[in-house]
Amino acid sequence: DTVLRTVPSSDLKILDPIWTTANITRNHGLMIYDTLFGMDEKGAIKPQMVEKYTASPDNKVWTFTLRPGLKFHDGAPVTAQDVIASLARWAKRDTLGQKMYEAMDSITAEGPNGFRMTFKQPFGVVLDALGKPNPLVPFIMPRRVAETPADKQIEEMVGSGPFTLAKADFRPGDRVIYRKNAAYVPRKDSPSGLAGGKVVNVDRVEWVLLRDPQTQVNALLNGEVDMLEGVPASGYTDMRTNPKIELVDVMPAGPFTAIYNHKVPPFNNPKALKAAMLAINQEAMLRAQATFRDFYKPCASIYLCGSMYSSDKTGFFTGKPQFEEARKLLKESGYDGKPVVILLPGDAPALNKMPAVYGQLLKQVGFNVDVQTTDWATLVTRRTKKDLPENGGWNVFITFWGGVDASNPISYGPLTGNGDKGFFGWPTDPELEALKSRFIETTDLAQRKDIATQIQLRVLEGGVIAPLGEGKAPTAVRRGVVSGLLPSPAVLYWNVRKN
Amino acid sequence: MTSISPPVDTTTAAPRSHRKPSLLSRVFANGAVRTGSVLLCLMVVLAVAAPWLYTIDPNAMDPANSHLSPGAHAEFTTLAGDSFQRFFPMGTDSMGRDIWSRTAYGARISLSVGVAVALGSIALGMLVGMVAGYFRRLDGTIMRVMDGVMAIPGILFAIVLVAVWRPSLWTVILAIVVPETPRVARLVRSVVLSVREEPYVEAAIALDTPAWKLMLRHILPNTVAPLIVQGTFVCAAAMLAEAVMSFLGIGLPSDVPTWGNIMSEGRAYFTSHPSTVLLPGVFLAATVLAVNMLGDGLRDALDPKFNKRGS
Amino acid sequence: MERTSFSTTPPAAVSPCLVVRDLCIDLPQGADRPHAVSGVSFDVMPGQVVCLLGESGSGKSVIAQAVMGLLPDALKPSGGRIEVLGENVLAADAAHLRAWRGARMAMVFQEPMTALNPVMRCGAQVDEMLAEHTALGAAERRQKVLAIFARVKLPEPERIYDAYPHQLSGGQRQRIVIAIALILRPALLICDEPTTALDVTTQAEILSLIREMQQENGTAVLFITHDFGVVADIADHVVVLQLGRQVESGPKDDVLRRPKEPYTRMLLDAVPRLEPAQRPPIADAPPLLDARGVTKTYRSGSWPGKRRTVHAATDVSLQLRAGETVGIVGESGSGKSTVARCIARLIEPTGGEVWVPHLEAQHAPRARLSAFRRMVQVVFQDPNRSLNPRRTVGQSIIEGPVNFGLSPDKAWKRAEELMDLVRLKPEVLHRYPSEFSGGQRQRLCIARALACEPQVLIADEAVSALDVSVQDQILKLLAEIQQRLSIGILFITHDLRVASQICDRLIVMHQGRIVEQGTARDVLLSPREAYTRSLLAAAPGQGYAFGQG
Amino acid sequence: MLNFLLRRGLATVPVLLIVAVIVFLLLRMTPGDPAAAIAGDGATVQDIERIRAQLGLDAPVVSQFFGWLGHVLRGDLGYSYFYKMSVTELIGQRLEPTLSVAALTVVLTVLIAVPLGVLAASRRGGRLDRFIMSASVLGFSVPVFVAGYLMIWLFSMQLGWLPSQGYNRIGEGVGPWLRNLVLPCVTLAVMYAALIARVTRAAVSEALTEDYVRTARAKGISERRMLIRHALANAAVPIATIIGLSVAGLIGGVVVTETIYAIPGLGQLTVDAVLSRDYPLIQGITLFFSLVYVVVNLLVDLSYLLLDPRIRY
Ligand SMILES: Nc1ncnc2c1ncn2[C@@H]1O[C@H](COP(=O)(O)OP(=O)(O)OP(=O)(O)O)[C@@H](O)[C@H]1O
Ligand SMILES: Nc1ncnc2c1ncn2[C@@H]1O[C@H](COP(=O)(O)OP(=O)(O)OP(=O)(O)O)[C@@H](O)[C@H]1O
Ligand SMILES: [Mg+2]
Ligand SMILES: [Mg+2]
Ligand code: NI
Repeated sequence: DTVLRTVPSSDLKILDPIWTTANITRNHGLMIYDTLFGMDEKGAIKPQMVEKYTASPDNKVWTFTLRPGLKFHDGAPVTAQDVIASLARWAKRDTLGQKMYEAMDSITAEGPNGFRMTFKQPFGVVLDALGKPNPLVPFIMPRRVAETPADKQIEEMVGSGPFTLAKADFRPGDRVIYRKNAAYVPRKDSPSGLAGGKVVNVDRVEWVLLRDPQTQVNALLNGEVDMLEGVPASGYTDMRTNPKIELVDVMPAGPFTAIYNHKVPPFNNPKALKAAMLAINQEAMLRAQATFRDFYKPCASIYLCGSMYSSDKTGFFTGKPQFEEARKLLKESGYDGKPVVILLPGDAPALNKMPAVYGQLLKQVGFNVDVQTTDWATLVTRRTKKDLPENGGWNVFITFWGGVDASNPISYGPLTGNGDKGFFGWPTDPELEALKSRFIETTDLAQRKDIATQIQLRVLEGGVIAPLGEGKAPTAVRRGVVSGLLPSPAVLYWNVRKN
Repeated sequence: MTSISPPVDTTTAAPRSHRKPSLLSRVFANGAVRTGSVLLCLMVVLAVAAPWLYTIDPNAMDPANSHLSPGAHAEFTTLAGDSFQRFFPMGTDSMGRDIWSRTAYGARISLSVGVAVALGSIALGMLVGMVAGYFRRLDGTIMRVMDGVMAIPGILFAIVLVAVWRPSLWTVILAIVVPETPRVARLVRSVVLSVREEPYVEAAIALDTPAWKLMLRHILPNTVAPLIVQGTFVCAAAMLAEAVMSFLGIGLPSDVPTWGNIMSEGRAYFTSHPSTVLLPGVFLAATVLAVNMLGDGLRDALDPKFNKRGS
Repeated sequence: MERTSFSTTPPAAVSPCLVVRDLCIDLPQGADRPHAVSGVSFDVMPGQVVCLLGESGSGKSVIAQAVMGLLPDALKPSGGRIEVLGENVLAADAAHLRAWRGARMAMVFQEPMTALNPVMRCGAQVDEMLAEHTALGAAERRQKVLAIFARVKLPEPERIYDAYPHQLSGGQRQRIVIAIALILRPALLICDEPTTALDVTTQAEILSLIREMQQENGTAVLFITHDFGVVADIADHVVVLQLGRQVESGPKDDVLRRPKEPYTRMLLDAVPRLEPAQRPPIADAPPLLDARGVTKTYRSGSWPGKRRTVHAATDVSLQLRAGETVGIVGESGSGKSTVARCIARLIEPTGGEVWVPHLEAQHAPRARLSAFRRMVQVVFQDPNRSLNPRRTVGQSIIEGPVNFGLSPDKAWKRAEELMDLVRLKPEVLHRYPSEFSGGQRQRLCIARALACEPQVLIADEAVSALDVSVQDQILKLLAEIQQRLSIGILFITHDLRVASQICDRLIVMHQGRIVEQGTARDVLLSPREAYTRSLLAAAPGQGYAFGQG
Repeated sequence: MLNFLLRRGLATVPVLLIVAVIVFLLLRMTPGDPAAAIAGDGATVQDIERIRAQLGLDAPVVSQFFGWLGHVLRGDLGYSYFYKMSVTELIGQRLEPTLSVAALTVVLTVLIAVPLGVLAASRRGGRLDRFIMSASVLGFSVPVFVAGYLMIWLFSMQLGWLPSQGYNRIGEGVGPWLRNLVLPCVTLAVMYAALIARVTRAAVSEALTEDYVRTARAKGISERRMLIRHALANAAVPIATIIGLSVAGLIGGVVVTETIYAIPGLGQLTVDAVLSRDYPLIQGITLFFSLVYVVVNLLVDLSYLLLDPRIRY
């Protein structure tokens, strides 16, 4: 038996991939479930469970045929009914899915292997929805499982994916053991990202949870585990020089962003907000958080630098400190000296340094700063509160966003201008929302790019988010032992070999 | 037989009790006490004189100069843009802060945490223990509650309290005080129960001494010696507990330098930069050691059991 | 009655079993005197009992320990010689000493309650001696142990072999200790106050047992006691010590009847007589205090533990008049202290009441307890623990008067006057209890009680812990105070000699009940109850006329 | 005896109830709610509200408490919010590692600490005593994570003798089980041995001042026998007490060691549960810990029966 032992980025707690947006649950879904479509290395959506599909010229009618011979882990064949039930459940939760189902007229089975979607209005992003790599991914489950109400967690772990998970193999907080699904028939084409043939080359994949970064490094160096999904910045020195270790660039980088609360002083005042953004020193903040140059890259664009829509037109925002200007603006804003509360998630090693540095920077500008350490669970609750900071609210928090999502204005969660309905911080900017609508409607790439740049300028001008630069964690494997990792938004375990 | 004044009599007192050396000199005769207090004094000096001991602002950072080794010279540029040459006796941490300055200022916090927890848990435990020991009717109830508190793992308390209020010095102190209190309460209660049976307490009752005076004058002073000893142990334990809380990410925010903080900051770099953990660790261990030695020594010196004559 | 069946002058051919010559043992730096003992010389012949006599702290135990080679580290022998069977103990190494201990010389200690290992069975504790010093097999050893148990008159040796010490009475435990000491038939037996903690009746039995065993084996005995009665009963030879120096030594009758030294004479004079003293009759006034049917049942153990009840006092009635001294005697655990506490209202009796005629009418019920406290004061047994060690004696003494409303200044004045009464200097009020001797502390306790100007004084074993000479002073002091202030005294003691000297009336208690009461003369000279008679019969040194040659 | 057990059993009820109330209240005072944590990073306020309602967190605290208590009385500790597993099952999964660590540590500790404590007591004030005591003070002056890292660095990374992390179930063989336990247990033993050695020393030196030891000396028995059969036997009660406390502590409070050595024990489960606000799990674990505490105390009390014949219940 070849057993691949790998350290996941966090603890897998919830097994229902429709129930939570947690990345780790998505990764779990990718192990045991299959998807209709998959996104390849280049970002193109390719069929996966689907053998062939057609779209009417007006994009109103879509038909799909499943590959023959698809089987769930319990041996039952995958039918159109299973697909319809799974998509229905997914669409209740996923935003894009909701949009799709709103536009949809019907979805019907055509024989055991085919199904058809008809839309009330043209809907161009069907494939983007069905081949979505990021949570929530439309995984295909057996009908009986998919009929679980969307607000209840599923109980049964039966999919049709390349790995299986037995109940006893799920030991939360310790390890999760996936076994090769011998009955899985991969596509014939070569693998690329989430698309192509998912050929499993190991008998077992064990996700071994190691919380302590030092422990992770030790375990890998000692050969007790075969790979780390993400190398902690702290272990980089040890890894880079060690001949036994190979660092592979698998996952794309993602941006760090500062989110301001537009509801309460001082950041309900545009001048104070601008002052705060001018205090940002991306280099210093990134360096403190990620330590090594290879792990981070300053980037003033709100989109991932180098991605399709990124642009260097960033207006006043440069990512470098402009203290003079900031001080002036702060004075003009009539800031009353009340402490600015920055939330720092003490138990999240990937995010726990930036807020401290940002606090120091804001002090330079003249803000009175209160960096409050909380645990992550408190932070995610607290950020939903619109109260004044002294009543349990907040002013600033810093978050990290997946690179794929952050590459276009629609999937980038925090880019909202619809006030209370929008992302935490609740900025109000109808213009921004209008631009976003135009972006969806437009199909011309050049125009889209232009709109994206306009969005970027609006976002920066209005302080919807402040880009703090990007960071990433390479994956580390034992050199000569593990090979075949596929670049993708998530670490994938098919195609991986262990000698 | 007629006179009632035999020779030894109306002389001044104390013809026999070999003049006991004063308590203080007795205590200081103990080697552990001496070593402990000297070491502790050094730490107190470090804490008080931190600003004058070649330190810079413990929060001043230059991420470009992160992880300098101990003894490095570097050009340090603060976030404000000022730059200066500096020698870093203990190197810098992952955010480019001077570890020596943080350690020196950290002494203030760590020592305060230790002392405050010791005082707090003793004050609280004393109150509870006295009430339980003296008012027998409340005893059962109070001690059951104390049992309950003891039965809850301290770490749970710590996390929950820190989450309820945010991590500040006072929360951290309270989070360590609460689990320590029942132990102190038990100690005090047992002393009260045994002292209550002392003839001099009975005599005081016979003299119609009111309850509060009885407590204050006759019972309370007896708890002092064991409590001092207990206090030193609590103090030492508190400094370690603070470090562990920092380790779990629920300690004081990192802009409040404490030894625990500094070490947990550096722990992820233990193999590559062990000094970031070990150097502050030496300070912590030395202080805890000093306090423990003081406690041990005091116990030996204050315990009447070992001062009584051998036979 | 003398027991001198044994020859006091052994034949010269027999060499002494123990020789002590010019023994000098240093005290550590800072002690009140340089030597624990100095210049002590005596011999103990086989079959002879030599008594070491002296006040507390005079060095008796130190000598015993030195002979056993068990001196604490703080004490260093600096001169002289100790020879046991011709070998020098002071020069011997640890291995030799260990081999000699138990086999050649053995020791019986004062406290039978604590001298035995509480977690080891009695049989095993004796067996240890055989296992360590002989090569006998297990069965043989057991036989021997059972035999010695029978010899020391332990009932049911088989049962006791498997019993733990706490399952035995004090007397039985002391028999076990004696069995341990004698099972290897050592040449020398050292007894350090072996009976002080025991009842008179048990004491008498143990003393005769020691005597018997000694005669049987021809053992040499070094016997330490401060009780002159015991000396009179058991000694052949007496050595008198004072502050570590040997004052006088010689055959018992020479020393006890015709002492040469004034110190010895002073001690002898202080020994109370067993015959009741003549006391002036008490006026037939209404009682100050009238206890009626006082009953006390202790309930100990709280839920969820097991409850136990002890009937410590049952239906005890007594009266006390002004100027009168009523004694309560009885063996340990008979309920004397319980009665005292009930009467002083330090504990609430379970039944009965304490009637104080003139308080009932005067005060509102709430103020009554306070008035009662003022009227009734207690002096406790243990002078060392009766004063708060952390307060100056002055503070302790004025506490009562201040509680009763006197200003601290006035209270202090009164305390100074009282110092005169108890024959201490007023300056001592500023000192701490640790700076006083036991006798002085007891006087301070009396002063504290008197400071409240009580009409009733309850003295619970107030002199039991003291040396005869000091005891004598305190008793005289009490008598004098009673005469001056005409207070009623309830005097609790287990010592019949003391009781006979100061009591007008005597109450004998046994197992929580009064078995007999009457005037001291009646009870002591013509006891009606069998229990009283056995108590009297057991008193040591009866009929020995101390200091009257 | 049976009677005693019965009464002790009853006496635990109030303790457990107090614990339940304290923890319940503490949790409900805590900001951060499980719904937000469950919903994940990209969730909206509406999502969170929906999950809250589903978990019944919008009901009044009192009714939540009695609802939960009712279930507990029926032996049902409820389901974890996150794992979709029953709390009992989750605790069950973690029990073996935790008990293994606790058991091995205690055995190790007692084997080291008691002899050292006795030795120190017998040389009280001497050089050996001072050395042992200083070493033991040092033992608990070092934060446990530092000790752990040093141990791993030396024995695992440099010498390669032992694995640096992980846990093998005992079902996979005693050898592998033991290999993984050695380092964590030694790390913990350093601290607990220090504690127990000190208590042993204090108890034995106190016993050495007792009269029965003097009697034993006068018997001329060997030093060893005196120390063990007389002094140590009488010091057993406080030593048993501290061992009991250590066991309770080892079962509930070795989070740091578990983190460093990646042992899937109860301490980790506790921290995870608290950090994610998994209320039923936290409540279940606390109740379990209190039960352990009470049972350990009971066992300690029962051990007194063996150690000291004077004690009768
Ligand atoms: N271990 C010791 N350390 C210091 N001094 C001691 C020690 N043991 C005894 N002494 C001192 O030696 C002197 C003699 O003490 P010892 O115990 O022999 O008196 P004793 O005659 O037996 O008195 P008692 O009747 O009270 O037993 C006293 O002054 C005492 O304080
Ligand atoms: N507080 C208490 N709780 C339970 N039992 C007690 C208590 N005090 C005394 N006793 C018991 O009551 C009985 C009488 O005790 P008490 O102290 O009155 O005797 P005593 O005659 O004064 O004895 P001694 O001469 O030893 O002082 C004894 O059996 C004792 O064990
Ligand atoms: Mg003596
Ligand atoms: Mg008594
Ligand atoms: Ni006597």
